Amino acid sequence: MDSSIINVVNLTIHAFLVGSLLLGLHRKIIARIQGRPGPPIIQYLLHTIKFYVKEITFPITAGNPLYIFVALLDVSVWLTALIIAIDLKSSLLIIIGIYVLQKIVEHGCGLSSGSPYGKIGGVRSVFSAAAEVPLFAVVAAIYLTTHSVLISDILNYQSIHGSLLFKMPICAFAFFILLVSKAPNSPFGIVKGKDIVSGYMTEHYGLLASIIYIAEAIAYFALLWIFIAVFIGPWVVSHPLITLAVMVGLTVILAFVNGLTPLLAPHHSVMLQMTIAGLVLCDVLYRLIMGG
Amino acid sequence: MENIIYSLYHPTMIIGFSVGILSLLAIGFQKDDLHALILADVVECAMLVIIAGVGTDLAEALILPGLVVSLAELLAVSEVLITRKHIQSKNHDSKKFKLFEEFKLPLHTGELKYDIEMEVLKTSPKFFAIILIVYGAILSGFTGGAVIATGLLFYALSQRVLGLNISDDVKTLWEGMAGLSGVAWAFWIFGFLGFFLFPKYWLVCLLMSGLGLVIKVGSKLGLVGYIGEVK
Amino acid sequence: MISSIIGQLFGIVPFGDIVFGFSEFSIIGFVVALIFTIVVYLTKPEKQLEAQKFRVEDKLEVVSLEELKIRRMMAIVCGIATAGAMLTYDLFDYALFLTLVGIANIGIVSAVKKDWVLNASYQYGLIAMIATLPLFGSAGMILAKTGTLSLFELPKIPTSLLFEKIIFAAGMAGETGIAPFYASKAEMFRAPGSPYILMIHLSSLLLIVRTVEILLTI
Amino acid sequence: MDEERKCGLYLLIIGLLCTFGIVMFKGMICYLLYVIAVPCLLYGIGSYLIPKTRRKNAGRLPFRGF
Repeated sequence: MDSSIINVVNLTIHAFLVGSLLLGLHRKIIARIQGRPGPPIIQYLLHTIKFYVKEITFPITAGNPLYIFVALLDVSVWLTALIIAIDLKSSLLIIIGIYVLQKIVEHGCGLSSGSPYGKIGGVRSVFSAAAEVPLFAVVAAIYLTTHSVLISDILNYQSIHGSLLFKMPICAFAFFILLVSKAPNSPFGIVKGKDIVSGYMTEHYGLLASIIYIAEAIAYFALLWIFIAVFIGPWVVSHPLITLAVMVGLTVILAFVNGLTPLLAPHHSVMLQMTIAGLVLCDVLYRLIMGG
Repeated sequence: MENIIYSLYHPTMIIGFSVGILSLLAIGFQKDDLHALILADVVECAMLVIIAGVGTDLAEALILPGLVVSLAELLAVSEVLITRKHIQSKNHDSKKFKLFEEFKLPLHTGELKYDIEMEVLKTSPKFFAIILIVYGAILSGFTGGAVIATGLLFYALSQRVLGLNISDDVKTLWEGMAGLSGVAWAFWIFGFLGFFLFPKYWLVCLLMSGLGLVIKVGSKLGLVGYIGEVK
Repeated sequence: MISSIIGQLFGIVPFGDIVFGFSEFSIIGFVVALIFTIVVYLTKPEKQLEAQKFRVEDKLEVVSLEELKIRRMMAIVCGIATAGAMLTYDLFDYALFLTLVGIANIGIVSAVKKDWVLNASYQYGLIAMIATLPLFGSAGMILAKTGTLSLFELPKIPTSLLFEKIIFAAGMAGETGIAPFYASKAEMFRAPGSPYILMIHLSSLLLIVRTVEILLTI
Repeated sequence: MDEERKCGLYLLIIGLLCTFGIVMFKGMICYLLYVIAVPCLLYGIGSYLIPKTRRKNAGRLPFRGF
């Protein structure tokens, strides 16, 4: 057995616990903004454990085994992200591929159940994918600046030249928009908007919902880590406690953003994200013409 | 030799892209589904032009897959179009229009839709047919034969649209000409051989083969118009 | 140069002209496409509940067997083409795979007997046909400029390919139907039969990522 | 055995095989097997922890008129 696998197991459990607690904190802060006491911070973790022992049945309209497979894929996808980003510090491009697979999961969850609400959620996820994927033009800008998209190289570059946050603020902003889109209750969260019950998760309940919750906790941790590593710098990710502190800070910011903004209509959300992606593209072209 | 290829590269690019952009403009103006499909195919042809601009053996190897892929795409899209039209026609039970329907006479359709009693409908086919046949005879050769056949076809088809039968005299004449076409074929072959065997008499041979070909092609192609008459 | 983008390069499999390469990136893409193809093959299509106008009940829609079979075959073709596009290291080959995926996408929805779905797939087909011009055109121009189409050789040639890259990206956008051309494809996703529809979405998204990789490499 | 547990059994077998593979092999393949094993085990174990369904019409979506 490879000893590195033990690291990965550690990392998975760490990511799951920290991600769950941060999501609980996120919910608590939003409740306080709205003037309610809100649930305790461990609520997300409790939810996950509670749903893990709840019954499920397969809807007779569902298309099996896709119905189960997408839920399991969600976990696989974000575990891959953890390994690629944090353990191997490999290519940022693979992270895009993984984010894209997350969209596939949303789409597949929504459509495989046969429920009308899930279907609308799935179709909306296709919409938002059309707008969120162009946001990854960020990677091109990073490549033009650092001449590599490997996370380890980007960390090296930052330890020499200082953090990228001040060198490419537009790109950092675009990546931050991605974080906002992924966080719960976000203005761009058209996929899980309350107007369509729970969006793509409407028919995934009980055990399957618990598995998706686990994946989302890991996803939240992984995305925050990537943002911190790529834009803030190696001195933050070198020590777990500093990383945790910065993550809590980011969660507070995200919670304020999400708590104070209303849910956008689908086309408004897509238009806004496209506009930001256009800004990033302008930035990339500017860097290209000015010779990086 | 290479210089030619180099000098042709830029014009080829310009032509390819301008054809593409012009057909995109055309698609912008043309809202009909079928026309848009055909114009999109023109864009694909422009794609082949651009690849051909490379001008090496590799370009030739690239054109073939490009062509196959574009044809497959054309087939797929046209199949979708056909299925859609089929579904639409099932849904709406839309009225179908036949060729020249508005000119049909009451004796053909049984109902008097438009009050048409036009002299020109009866006389102009004959006039056009005669002009085409005479012009074809003057042209001679394969082209002339095709022109003659067009005249005959036009006459036969317009007679049928008017709901009239072709008169027996014309039919007999026609059959006679068709019988003659075998002889005309022999004329053409002999004229062609004569070119090589007796180069001195080239003018005679040319006239012979031209005449043979015009009669053969004209009568044979003109027979297409005669198909509907055979009982 | 290459390994700074796609991670470690494990090996190359040359089939004459067609070169397949295995890197961290392409292996993940290949495995994902293959697993999805298998799952799509195993999955029966879901039955959709459709809300109806002026009625209280929902209508249950069932996909018929003959419609299912041809769509499943096209979905598998689409999956195999996507897997191939992940591995290939030849620009023209990649463009061919892209177009093949486009054709398979049209094929997946063409068996649906619904007016609006067919209309959407027709519009998408037109865009895909038009997009072949920039796609193959830019491949041809790159060949004319550098004399090679191999993705291993192209980064070594110090020529600016900015214009060709932009055209290639435009062709890819049309062929996969992302943001600016999105309106043509959106209605296709409402067709019943989730596993096959999922394949359309998966193939285009994976191809976008792969195109980004190629454009950064060359 | 109902369908949920049958799926759970298959996934449990896959998960255990992958775990076995992780112990046996070294290198990249371990990561791949790990990524496959974790969700399979999650569902496989979970499907034996959940209670049997007590619904009357199992699998019917709770929708209007269906």
